[in-house]
Amino acid sequence: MSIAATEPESAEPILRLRGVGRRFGGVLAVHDVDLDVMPGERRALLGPNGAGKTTLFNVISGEFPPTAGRVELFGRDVTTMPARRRAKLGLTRTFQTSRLFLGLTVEDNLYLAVIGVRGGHLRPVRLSGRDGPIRERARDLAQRVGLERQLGTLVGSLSHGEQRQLEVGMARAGDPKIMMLDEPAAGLSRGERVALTELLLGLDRDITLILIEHDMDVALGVAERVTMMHDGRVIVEGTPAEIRGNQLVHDLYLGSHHAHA
Amino acid sequence: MRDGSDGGRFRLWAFLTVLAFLVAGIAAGCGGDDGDDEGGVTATTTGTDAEATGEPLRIGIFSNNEGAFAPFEGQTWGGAMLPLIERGATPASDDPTDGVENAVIAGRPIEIVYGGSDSTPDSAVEEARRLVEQENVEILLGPLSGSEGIAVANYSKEQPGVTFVNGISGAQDTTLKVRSENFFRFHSDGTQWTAGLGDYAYNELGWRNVVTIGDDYDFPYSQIAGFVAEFCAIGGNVTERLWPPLGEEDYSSFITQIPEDVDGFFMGVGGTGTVAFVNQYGQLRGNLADKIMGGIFMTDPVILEELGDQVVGVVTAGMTAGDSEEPAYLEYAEGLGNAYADLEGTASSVFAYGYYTAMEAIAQALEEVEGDLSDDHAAFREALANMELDAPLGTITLDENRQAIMDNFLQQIVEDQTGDGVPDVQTIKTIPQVDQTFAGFFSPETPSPDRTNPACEEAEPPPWTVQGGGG
Amino acid sequence: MSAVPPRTLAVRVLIGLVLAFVAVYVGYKAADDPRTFVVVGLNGLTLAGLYFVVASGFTLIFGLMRVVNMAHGSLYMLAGFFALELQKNLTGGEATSAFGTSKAGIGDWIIPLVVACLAVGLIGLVMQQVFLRWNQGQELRQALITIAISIIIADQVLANFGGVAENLAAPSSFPETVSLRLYDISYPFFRIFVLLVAIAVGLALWAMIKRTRFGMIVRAGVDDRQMVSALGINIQLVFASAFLIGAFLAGLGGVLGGTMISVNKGNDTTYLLFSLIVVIIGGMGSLAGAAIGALALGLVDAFGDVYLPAGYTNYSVLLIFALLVLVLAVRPLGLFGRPA
Amino acid sequence: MTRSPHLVERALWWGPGIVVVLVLAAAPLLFTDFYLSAVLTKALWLGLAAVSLTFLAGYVGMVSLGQVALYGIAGFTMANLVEADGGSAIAWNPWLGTLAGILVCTGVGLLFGAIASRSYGIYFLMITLAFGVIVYLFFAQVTQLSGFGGVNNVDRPDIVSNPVSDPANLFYIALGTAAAVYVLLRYLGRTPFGLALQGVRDDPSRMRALGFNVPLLRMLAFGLGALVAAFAGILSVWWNTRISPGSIDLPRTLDVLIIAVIGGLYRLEGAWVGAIVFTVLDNWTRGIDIVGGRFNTVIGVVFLAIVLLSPGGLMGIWQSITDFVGRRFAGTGSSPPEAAEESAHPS
Repeated sequence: MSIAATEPESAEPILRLRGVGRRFGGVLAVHDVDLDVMPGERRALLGPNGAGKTTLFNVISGEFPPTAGRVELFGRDVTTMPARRRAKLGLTRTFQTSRLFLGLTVEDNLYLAVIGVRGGHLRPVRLSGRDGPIRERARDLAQRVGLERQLGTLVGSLSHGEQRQLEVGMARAGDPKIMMLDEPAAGLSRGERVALTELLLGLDRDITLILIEHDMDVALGVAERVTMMHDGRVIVEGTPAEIRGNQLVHDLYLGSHHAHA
Repeated sequence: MRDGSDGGRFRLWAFLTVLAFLVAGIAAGCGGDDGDDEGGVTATTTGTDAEATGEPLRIGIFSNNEGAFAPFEGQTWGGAMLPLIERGATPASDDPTDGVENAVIAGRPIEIVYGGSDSTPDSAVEEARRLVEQENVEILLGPLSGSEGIAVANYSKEQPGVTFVNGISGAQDTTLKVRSENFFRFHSDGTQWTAGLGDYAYNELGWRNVVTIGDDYDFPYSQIAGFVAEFCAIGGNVTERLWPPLGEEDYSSFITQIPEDVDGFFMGVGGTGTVAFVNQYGQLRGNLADKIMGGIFMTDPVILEELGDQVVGVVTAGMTAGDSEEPAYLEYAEGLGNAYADLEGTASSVFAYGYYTAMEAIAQALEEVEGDLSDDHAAFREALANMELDAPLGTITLDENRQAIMDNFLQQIVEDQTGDGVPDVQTIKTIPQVDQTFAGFFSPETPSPDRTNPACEEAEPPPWTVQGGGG
Repeated sequence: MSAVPPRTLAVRVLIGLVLAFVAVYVGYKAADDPRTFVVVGLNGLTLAGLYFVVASGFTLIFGLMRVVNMAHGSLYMLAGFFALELQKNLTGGEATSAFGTSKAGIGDWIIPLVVACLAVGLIGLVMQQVFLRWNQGQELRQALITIAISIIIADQVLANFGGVAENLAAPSSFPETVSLRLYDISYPFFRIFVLLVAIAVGLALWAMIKRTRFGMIVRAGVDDRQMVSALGINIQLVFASAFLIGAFLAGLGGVLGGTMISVNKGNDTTYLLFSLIVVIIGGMGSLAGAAIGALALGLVDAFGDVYLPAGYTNYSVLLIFALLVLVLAVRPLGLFGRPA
Repeated sequence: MTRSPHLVERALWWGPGIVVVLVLAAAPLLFTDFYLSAVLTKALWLGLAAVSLTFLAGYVGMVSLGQVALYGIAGFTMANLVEADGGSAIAWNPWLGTLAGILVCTGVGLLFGAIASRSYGIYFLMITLAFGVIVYLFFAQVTQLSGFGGVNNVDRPDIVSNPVSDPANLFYIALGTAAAVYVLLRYLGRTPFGLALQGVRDDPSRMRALGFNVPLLRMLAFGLGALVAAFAGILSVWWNTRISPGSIDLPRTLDVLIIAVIGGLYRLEGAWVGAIVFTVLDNWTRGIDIVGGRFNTVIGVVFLAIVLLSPGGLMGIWQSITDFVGRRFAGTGSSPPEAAEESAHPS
């Protein structure tokens, strides 16, 4: 499972994009994006709606391939590698709206998340010897995200906040090296956001974190570096402080953000 | 989309309704098992007739109430009811499928049990099973279409206690190959219906090279087999056999394939495609009357009305002759029209005539045994097998496979003379007493008619051909 | 541009080879008997025209609303029977469809056409308003609802319209055939007429989709459904109109097909299947896809009946299956399909 | 404190189940031969065909209209390989023919699944419908395998006996097969494979992101559905003693869909509930002049009503009743909503 052997040295970026573009029909959703993320880094992607953040996420996670450019993970070219194989390499992600298995229980959701990386997907029999440790791990994950009392509850009947917690729990199931969160705080109450921020800050430093976030408090509170996108391009990259001070960002995003608030 | 409480209550009601349906259905199912006196649509046990003293006799009748042939259900039922009406029964309504009241044969009241299938063999056997095993009919009359007949004849072997009489299904195998002891067919099959056509094409029209075209299933196979056998036996040559797929409606590409230089072609397209085929041929190739010989459906009264003047001159053959002046036929035709106004003018339809001869044979055999089936139908079947049925269009006898031997009529479609706007049919020759083997050409050992069988080769000419010494 | 994965490349080469083989084979046959080639080609083209008219209504409804109208074929069949009954009433049963004997005036064909199309359009509209509108977004449920409706319609047609398969009579003022300069062919005029109507329908739909506000919304619907939902209350009117037009086109197809081929009880399933195949090949919701799909289906159908080796022409239906598999293997969403 | 409503709910849920099992076990004693064969045995194999659809719809979110075509492939394969009238003239041992039929059907299911499993939702529905109709046309056209008249008098293993004169054997075989399939599918739902399928049902792209091979899972699921359908196909041929293209035409395809939907697309039991309702209604309405006179209109209206009122079918309604009664007994109405079946709709 260890990726360390293929990592030349920690100075090399764990994720590298070069000239990445993605076209849908006549629309260029992402255009000529270069991005380097270092191991252990906390990176936030910012930008107004339609800036191409989620499309970029989808390209990185392998949901669909880019129409231009090149994606490297852990130093390997993964441009055309399918999503499930990237997941096995140690890349995990969440989705903008909760993408959970609503017809299954909390425990089964976590169970699936665990075997997703470990394999054995096609085993049509139950073996207590092999399922036991996986179930144990699932319950452990539930506890870590505060859902230990809802193990048997169907996910469809969880509250929104609990579903976001479960998202994070599932994202952590496979001991990922990179974790990509798409607006984890969307729709959460103030209290839930604080809890989420703490949960993210408490994550192991071995995990590289990339998040899309509209909520400035969460984004700038968690991230060490911020990449700002607009109209499918990267326009600014810097520390949270630099971003706060950047006039362009202010005009494009923060201004409107505050106008809304 | 969760329902509110109103929706919940609504659902509850819906459920209770369906539940009530179900309980009633199961009750009916169980009830139908043990009661001989239940389930018939047209109970006739009121016994107003003084002669009706015996136990009621249950006769099941089924035709097609779904599928491609469903439009002909009324004709089949009208034909089947007529022998009962001639014996004093009265129609229950102007819809033949409602059956008759006060039907009595040989002193026994008759109960008619309604059934219907959809032209697939599976549905025919399921319906036959229901009528025999649940409704306990003693005699079963049906089915309508070719593949159904083979399946029901096979099933009849499982039910030696019941006598089966075919409705109008015309596949050759039903009697020639299956040969079930208790399955009788009182009309000629699709092959017999073509007797005389090959002779006429070769000797009268001088055709030598002919193409056949027919829908790709067993009834057209049987028809074209008869034409090929006769035409080739006396020296003709069938250069190509075209088989548009079952259910094809656009025949244009097949018409395009008929070479322009053949002498003519035989059309065995089924009942549902005839009108479309003829019209499309007209558009692509112009007048067809001098190029075509038609199968049984071209002279069907309903179809002929649609085809109109463009088919005047076409020669066809079949087991009915709409222009017959025989008193027996006129009486039959008038009786049908009197009983059911909708069936006026359809007496020459094979659907009406086939079911009519079947029921008439049943009635005469029952009269001969005085309604007594208590010997496991032995005497009744003996009577059927040896019957010389004096039918409206000539005598019908059965061969050793219980298959009808009867006259066939070579006919030409001529211009309207009766003034109803529909072309008329003129019989140009009667081929007497055609049997299923075509004078020995077909036998239980010859391959079943299909796309390539029988092969086109010279052989002993059938007796009714010029070469065979006939007319 | 990213590189083409080798597997896809192999599939493309394979398909290229298959197409090349088909082209050479058909070319060889065409050189052998060019007259037959032209007639069969026209048969295929005119058939494709009919398929396009029917399938364009189907794909329009799907593109905007994601409703798979499984009763589309039933609407086609209903229109045929409505027009037939009306024509019989208008002409007092005089207008036999028979070749050379049509006594139908131009009105005896046009009036049934218009009435039947409107009636069927209305039925489609009622269907949408009564059953489908409340289940927007539940695609599967909507499909099931339309299946139930198609079962009921089929049974009621069987119960209420007796008789054998018939044709509608074309107006007697239409010529029966037209002479082509090529190879001295005289070809049925009405089939050419259907092709012209199909082209006109295609152009009209294209203009509507490109030029009108209605068309803009339809286009938006094909690309992004959420955007359509966000457009406000007017959208219900747009949905209703689309359903009306879609059903109307099914009806138009039914009357054209009823005149060109026949009005038949099996029409509902046949034309539902053809519509499905056309849009699966062409891509759901795409007008151009419907045109390409209809062409492919019509030509394969016509040429398969004639050009397969002797003894195998009965298997031409399997060619359609092969075509379907081929397209799906390369483009799961059809030639012009876009992800929903 | 909420134990009593649970008990009541369980009793309502399991009580009828136990009654059904007892009645079925003793069915040959309780019903006439005809009813046993034409209604119950038919319902058992039709239920198997429907459960292959219910399994795909409920566990994997694939609503397939190709199940009848698949059981036709199994039936035709077997009918052609054993002694019979019509079809190819091979006369294998009936068991061997049966095995071959099941294998061929599963193989075709896997192959077709490989193509169709890349499509979702209504696309999948349409593609399977096209597949179904084309399989029908194939058997209608390739007369070497069937001909329009089909294959008659298909040879059966001795154990099946004669389904007309001695229907009890086939009834128990069908019952045993149905029970085994039901138990195995229920069990499968809790295995890694079954859970993965349910994950695919709820969110395929999330499953990809978690590292699952979604097309492979869907293809295997379709193959498994084909296997279950193959049992139905074999049983239907034994029951009919014949098979013809008409056995797998579009009306039959819709029958199986109707059965699955009436019973409840998202519960396995629903397949047989729908099948028994269907066969009883069918048998009952035949020969009776019901209002309007037409079975298909009646069944179409019932189908429409179920789709509009209760997407969970009769099983969904039963669930609502047990919930309702359970809440009444609890006296509060505070019990949590049963979200399983509602939220499982893959729409």
